[in-house]
Amino acid sequence: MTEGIIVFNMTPNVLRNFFSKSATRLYPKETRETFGNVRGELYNKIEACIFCRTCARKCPSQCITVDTKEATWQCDPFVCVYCGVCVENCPKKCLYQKNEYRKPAIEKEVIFMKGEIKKEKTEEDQQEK
Amino acid sequence: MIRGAILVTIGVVVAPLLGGLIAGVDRRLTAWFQSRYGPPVWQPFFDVMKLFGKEKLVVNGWQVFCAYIYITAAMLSVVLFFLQSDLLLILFVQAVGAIFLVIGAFSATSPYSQVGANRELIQILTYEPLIILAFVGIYLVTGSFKISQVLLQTKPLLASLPLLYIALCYALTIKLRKSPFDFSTSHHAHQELVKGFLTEYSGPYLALVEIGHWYEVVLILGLCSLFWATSWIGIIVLVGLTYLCEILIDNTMARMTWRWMLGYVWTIGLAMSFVNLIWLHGR
Amino acid sequence: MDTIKTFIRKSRIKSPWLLHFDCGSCNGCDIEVLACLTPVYDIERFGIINVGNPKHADLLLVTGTVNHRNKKVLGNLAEQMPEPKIVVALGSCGLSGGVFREAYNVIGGVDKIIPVDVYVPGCPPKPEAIIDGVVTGLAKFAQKKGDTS
Amino acid sequence: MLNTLLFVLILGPFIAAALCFVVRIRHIRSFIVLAMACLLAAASLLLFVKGPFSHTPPSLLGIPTHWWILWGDDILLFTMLYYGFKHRHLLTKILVIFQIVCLDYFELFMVDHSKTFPLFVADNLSLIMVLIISIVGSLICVFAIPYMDKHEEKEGFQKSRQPKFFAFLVVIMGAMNGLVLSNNIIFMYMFFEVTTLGSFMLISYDRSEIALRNAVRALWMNCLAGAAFIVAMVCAYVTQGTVDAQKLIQAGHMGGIMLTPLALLCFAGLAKAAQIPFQSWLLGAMVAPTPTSALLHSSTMVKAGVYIALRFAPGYAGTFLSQCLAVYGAFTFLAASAMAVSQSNGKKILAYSTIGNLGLIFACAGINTPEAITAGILLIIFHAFSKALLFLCVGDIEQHIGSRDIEFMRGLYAKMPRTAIVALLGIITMMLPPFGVLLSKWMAIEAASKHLFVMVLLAVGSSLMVMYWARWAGILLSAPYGSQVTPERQGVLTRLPLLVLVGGAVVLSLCAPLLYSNLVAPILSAPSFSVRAGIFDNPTGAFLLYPVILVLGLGFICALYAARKARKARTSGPYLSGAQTKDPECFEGPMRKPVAVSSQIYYFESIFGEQRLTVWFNIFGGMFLALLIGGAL
Amino acid sequence: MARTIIPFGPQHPVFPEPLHLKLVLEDEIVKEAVPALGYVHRGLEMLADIRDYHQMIQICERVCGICSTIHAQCYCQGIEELMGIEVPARAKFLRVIWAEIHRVQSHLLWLGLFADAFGFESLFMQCWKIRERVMDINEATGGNRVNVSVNIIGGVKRDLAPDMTRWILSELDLVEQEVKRLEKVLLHDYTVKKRTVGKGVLTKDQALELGAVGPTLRGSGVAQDIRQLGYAAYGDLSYTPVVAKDGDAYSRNRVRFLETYQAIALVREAISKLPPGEISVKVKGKPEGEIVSRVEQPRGELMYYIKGNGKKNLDRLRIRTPTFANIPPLLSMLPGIELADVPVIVLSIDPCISCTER
Amino acid sequence: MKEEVISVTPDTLGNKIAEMKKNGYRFVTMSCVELDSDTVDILYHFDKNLELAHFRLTIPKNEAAPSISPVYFAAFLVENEIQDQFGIRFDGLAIDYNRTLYLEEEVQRAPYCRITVSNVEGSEGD
Repeated sequence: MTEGIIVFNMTPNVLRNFFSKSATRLYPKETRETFGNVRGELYNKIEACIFCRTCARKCPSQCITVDTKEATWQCDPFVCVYCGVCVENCPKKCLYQKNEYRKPAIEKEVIFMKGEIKKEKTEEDQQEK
Repeated sequence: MIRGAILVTIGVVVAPLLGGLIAGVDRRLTAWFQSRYGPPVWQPFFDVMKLFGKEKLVVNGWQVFCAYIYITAAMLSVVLFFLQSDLLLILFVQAVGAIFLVIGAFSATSPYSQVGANRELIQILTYEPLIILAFVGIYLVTGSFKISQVLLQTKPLLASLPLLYIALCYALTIKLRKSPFDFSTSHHAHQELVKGFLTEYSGPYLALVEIGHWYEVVLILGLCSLFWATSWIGIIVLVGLTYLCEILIDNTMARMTWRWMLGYVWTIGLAMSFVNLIWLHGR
Repeated sequence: MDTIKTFIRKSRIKSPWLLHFDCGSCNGCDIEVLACLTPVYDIERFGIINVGNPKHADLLLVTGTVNHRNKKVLGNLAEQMPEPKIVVALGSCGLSGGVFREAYNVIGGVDKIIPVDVYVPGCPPKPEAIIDGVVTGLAKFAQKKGDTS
Repeated sequence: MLNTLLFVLILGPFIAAALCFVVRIRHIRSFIVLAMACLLAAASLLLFVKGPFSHTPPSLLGIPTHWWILWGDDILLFTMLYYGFKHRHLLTKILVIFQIVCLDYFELFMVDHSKTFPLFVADNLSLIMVLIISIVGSLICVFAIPYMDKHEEKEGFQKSRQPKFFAFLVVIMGAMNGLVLSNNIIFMYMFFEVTTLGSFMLISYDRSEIALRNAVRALWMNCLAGAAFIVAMVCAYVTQGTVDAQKLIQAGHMGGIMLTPLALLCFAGLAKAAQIPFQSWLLGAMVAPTPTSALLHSSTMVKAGVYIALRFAPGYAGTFLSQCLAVYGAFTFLAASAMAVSQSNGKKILAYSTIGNLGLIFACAGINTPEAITAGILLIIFHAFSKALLFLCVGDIEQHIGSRDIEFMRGLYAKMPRTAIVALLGIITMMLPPFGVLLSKWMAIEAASKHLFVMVLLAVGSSLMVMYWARWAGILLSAPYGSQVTPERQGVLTRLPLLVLVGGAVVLSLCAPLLYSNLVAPILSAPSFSVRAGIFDNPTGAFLLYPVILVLGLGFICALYAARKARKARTSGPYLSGAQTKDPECFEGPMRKPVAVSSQIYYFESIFGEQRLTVWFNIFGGMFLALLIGGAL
Repeated sequence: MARTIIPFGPQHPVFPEPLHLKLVLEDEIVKEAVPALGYVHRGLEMLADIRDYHQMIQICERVCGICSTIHAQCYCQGIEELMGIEVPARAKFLRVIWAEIHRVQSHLLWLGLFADAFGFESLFMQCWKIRERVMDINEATGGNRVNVSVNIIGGVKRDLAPDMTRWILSELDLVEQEVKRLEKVLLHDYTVKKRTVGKGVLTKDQALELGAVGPTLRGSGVAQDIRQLGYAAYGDLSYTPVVAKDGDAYSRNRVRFLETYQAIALVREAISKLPPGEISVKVKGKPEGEIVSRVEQPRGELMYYIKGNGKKNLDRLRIRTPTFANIPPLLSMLPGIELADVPVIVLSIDPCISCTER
Repeated sequence: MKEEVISVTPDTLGNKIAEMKKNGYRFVTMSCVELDSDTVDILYHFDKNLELAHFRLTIPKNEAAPSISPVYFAAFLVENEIQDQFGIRFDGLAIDYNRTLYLEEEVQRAPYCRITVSNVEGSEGD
């Protein structure tokens, strides 16, 4: 009963907070090392890519477009959910995720990569894009 | 005359600056109590300046009118305070502002604003008798409602009005819109009423209301300071400690409901005031 | 007059008030937005307050996919925000519909309904990324024209 | 000159009434009422200019005045008895018969009519009362002219009852003038009874069942007051051997024995002024057309009650009676304010507010210091103007929107901008500085600060009062988003009284220092305030009237300018959690249906519910009354 | 008499999610409350038509961002049962560890939001401060703070190394220590009790009749918890449901608070009993037949109905989330309470609207 | 399914449900599955002490199913959901959202009935 009418039960907690350093990480000034296996931004080591389309097929959000003929690998980072399924299933292990997140953007953007494995293609029309 | 002019200037110019600073310090301290880093102490000034730069957006033109009257009344009450005028008069002038704020909130049809206005009225209803009785206590000690008389006292009022001071602190909590009594609006709007009666004020008009609130904070802390007006140290210690307590209370209590407030503050607050007054009366 | 205008402009960067609207997200992003307000990230350092009321807000933080029902709400909220304002879309869903963009009740990203100023990718973006996004937006915010008279 | 003025002020209305009753042509009746109103106002001003006097008029038509009075009284009482029988109301019959017996015995066998003393004595209090009655009352009569036409049209009466209505409307004014000017308390009694009968006739005007019931209630309660008055007269005559009011007041100082008649007179006043256990008659009077309520509430009838209390206040200064009256008045103030909070009926709010303010005046009379008396007198003046204004506004509003419920006055500004603003001003003058009602309340509170109980009651009561006024004011301005303000058309006879009253309420507040130093201060035993540069100052406190007016006035102008400028600002619908539909007053609810938002103000039925509180307050009020009378005996 | 009608939501600062309630009030007492849903409805069950049953794991994780791993777990268990896959023991224990870590995280989140609902801001901050440690565990073990994404059909993706488990235990010790400090506040503070005791009472009979689940049901005195079925490794762990009997907001608060301790204890036990071995098995074939899979989410019983027809796309995937079951009880609690208690009561069922509407 | 699924018809459903309620079963949920172009299965799931019980009701799409929400109020939400998603009507719903629980006018076409509405599938997504 006596416990029931006690107010200010929070006081020890707030006083502890008051007299100790704040828990705040002053982010832009003070950054923390990310944990080792964080699933961050997705990249493709395009020179190793064989354009097998496994990643495109396995991707749950269908953000990867691979053109086997043109040897292009394209990923919409704004659709990607950073689940890592493509990385796990990549037969060549040429896909990898950085530990960092992609930076915010003001415009929509697309990761477009052009590789050159077997077939040589004219590059002009791709450059224009 | 010159002294009067200086006091008026202090009231008009310094009071809001002080009020803004108090608000900033309040936010910083609250952050520390919550283990946060907190905004810079001059954050409130940035907020208000930014609001002045925003687009004017109104729901009902009367809101604008009411915001201006609010700030005028708040300013006038502070000026009257610095001119060491009559306490009751100050309260009534302050009430003009409070009432017009409510009227402004009523003038917009948003249910949040309306409910907030109703609640604000309940809060006014709750704190007004307490403040009036505190003034009566001051009168019984000093024989006058004038602040100038209070300042002539040689003994701190707190010694003879301890319970009334506590009752006044209830009013202070309500007026500062601090937990557990922040029903009608709150600075951190995670509550059932969004921003309560301030929901429909925006941009420059919200800035006016904010500045008016600073005036009111200064006024009510000034009223607290009267209880130890014999020395500057007394004033600083008393007001500082009171404000610190308010922040602490804000951080260690859940928001209650207004029904609870009405019952609790009226019974406990009025009983304490009454006991103190009877004691004074019997002396 | 000019100094006041400059000061107002400066104040804008220092005090962006935030309105968060969950526009059909899975809660992941919302919780991260809330986490930003809490001690470890504490975006109140930047003067950001979660005001929860479009009329007070400068910064609309939208998470989640837009669907046929909440698109109206999103439009309403954006309309009720006084200028200048910025819209930040959070998370894959907010940017494009993400993993759900092919579901039948999903229209797509936030930019299909209202113009978006900053896109913050991630599923969900970490609080640090949200802070980055807001900071990116602020630069844009200061330059926007408002009523500085 | 004085004779003419007194004739015009007291008997003029009776003659006008007779004309109204006889001449059945609408336009002529209107003209008579208008002319009478002008005449009364002019006469009252002239009388005012003449200043205080004491005067005995020559006998009328050669018959001694006391015979006129006796006949008048008997006619009055028998009329009341007739109505008592007609409505089969036992209590009324008993009270009236008691009065007839007492009065006739008293007048015929006890009073020595040969003693001469001034029959009419006017000090500043009386003059103020005459002014209020004649000016505010006349304005109400003028307002009634177009109002009653519309009213009868709406009610669909077969035959116009306006002749009788206007007759009694003006009669009450004459009676009130007589009451406040009389020095002979038998005169006072007669005029007192005329107001009783007049109010009965006015309340029963609609002749609906409820109107009759309420009218009868008003009748018996006021008869009770009359009976108390008679007993008081008899007692006073037995102890002092005179019916000279001035003498009685002076006699009060002599001690205990004089207290009984004074207590009974106060009782009569309390019942007349509808203080707590008697409040039901005034609330019931709300069924009558608005001019009736306006007249009864602002300048006449209930003011007779407080006038008596204030008039005899010096007589009981410093006694237990006085203390008791102070607490009782403060209690009524609190109780009426509390009950007003639970009301949504505009007229009822006004009624409770009247009861509360009268309670405050009684409290002032009870406190009985110069400050308190000042407060009481000023309150009578300011209250009369503001309250009459508000009643007329409610009447006008009711005729336009078909309801007197304040919930239906939402968005009134859009429908009737002019009336809405006038009503708003009326409300503000009732509760906020720098206006007169608040000035007098400030004085009352400062005067009461030594009386602990009174103080606590006043403190709580005044904040309750702020509550019910403020929300009403807010509601008047709340308009649906985007609604266009339609200009309002108003007849000149409607607009004129409203404008004069609102002007009066505002300008008189500005003139408060003048009113005080020229009118109130001379009657006081000691000056209560020193007035300099519009600052009321005494050792207890200071009210910086002109500085406050100046600053708030400037703020008001700025605010108006800003609001005007803000018309160009972008408008946006109210915040509805983002769910608003194309119509910004609706939100999209469940099942995709648009739901119109609505809001209701809080009436706290569970805390301040009228039913609940009335019982308790009546018990307390009864106890106070018993204490008041019992203590005095 | 006109009543106050308030649109409570879809955008409202007290709800992080768009729930809409049409509230009809009289003197701030709720007379009528009608919910409107559909602001978060995406139709993701339908995505089973265009995504194969492996990809659906990622989608199920994104049904809800607070208990994502448990959704995936439920889905995977369903498919595994349908295809007759026996999951390695270590994987089962790992699933329990992640599920319970998620429960700690979710309950701390909820305790914070609940505190926020009755305006206790510093308590909200405190809960979320503690929660950040749990989020760190998520990020360190799964690579993402929210979508840990460890479950796959046939086991789990990631293993926990011994030094990682040690670190988890030490972090959880800190968490438990901090949570203990809040016990006095959340369970015994006068103001908190005043705002929660007796608010939104749901009796035992009502709770069962209206189909309440999880802490809402256990707060009404019914000791029912899907973990009692012993799915994953729960059969090997000591576990009894936490029950409180009053059925009010306070009881639900109490259940969740004590479950936080329990979840930490379960993680400790699971780590101590963690068997060695494989963490996943290879999956062959396509799901065929229908199955109901149930697990205990932080919010209560989660039910997946899966129907496969031997193709890589499922025939039907239906998700019944705990909040979906808790909404009818919520509606029975709302009338008659004060407006100020609406957030408290709505949050007391721990609503997850994105779960509900999918 | 591990547990037996008892088939019911619209006529026997009412009795069965009432019996379940009498026996103290908790209503878990209903699942609706499209069988072919004309019929759907509605599965009713109940639970008592963690034991599941299921009923299967097979009805044509154009026929209204009897609502069990008068017996189990908790069912109103899921029945409304099925109305939205499959276009099956329920008779006697406790709170009938009339196919507006989730959907707006834009998607008023029983999205889960893929076989009958396959011709408009093209408009899905973006």
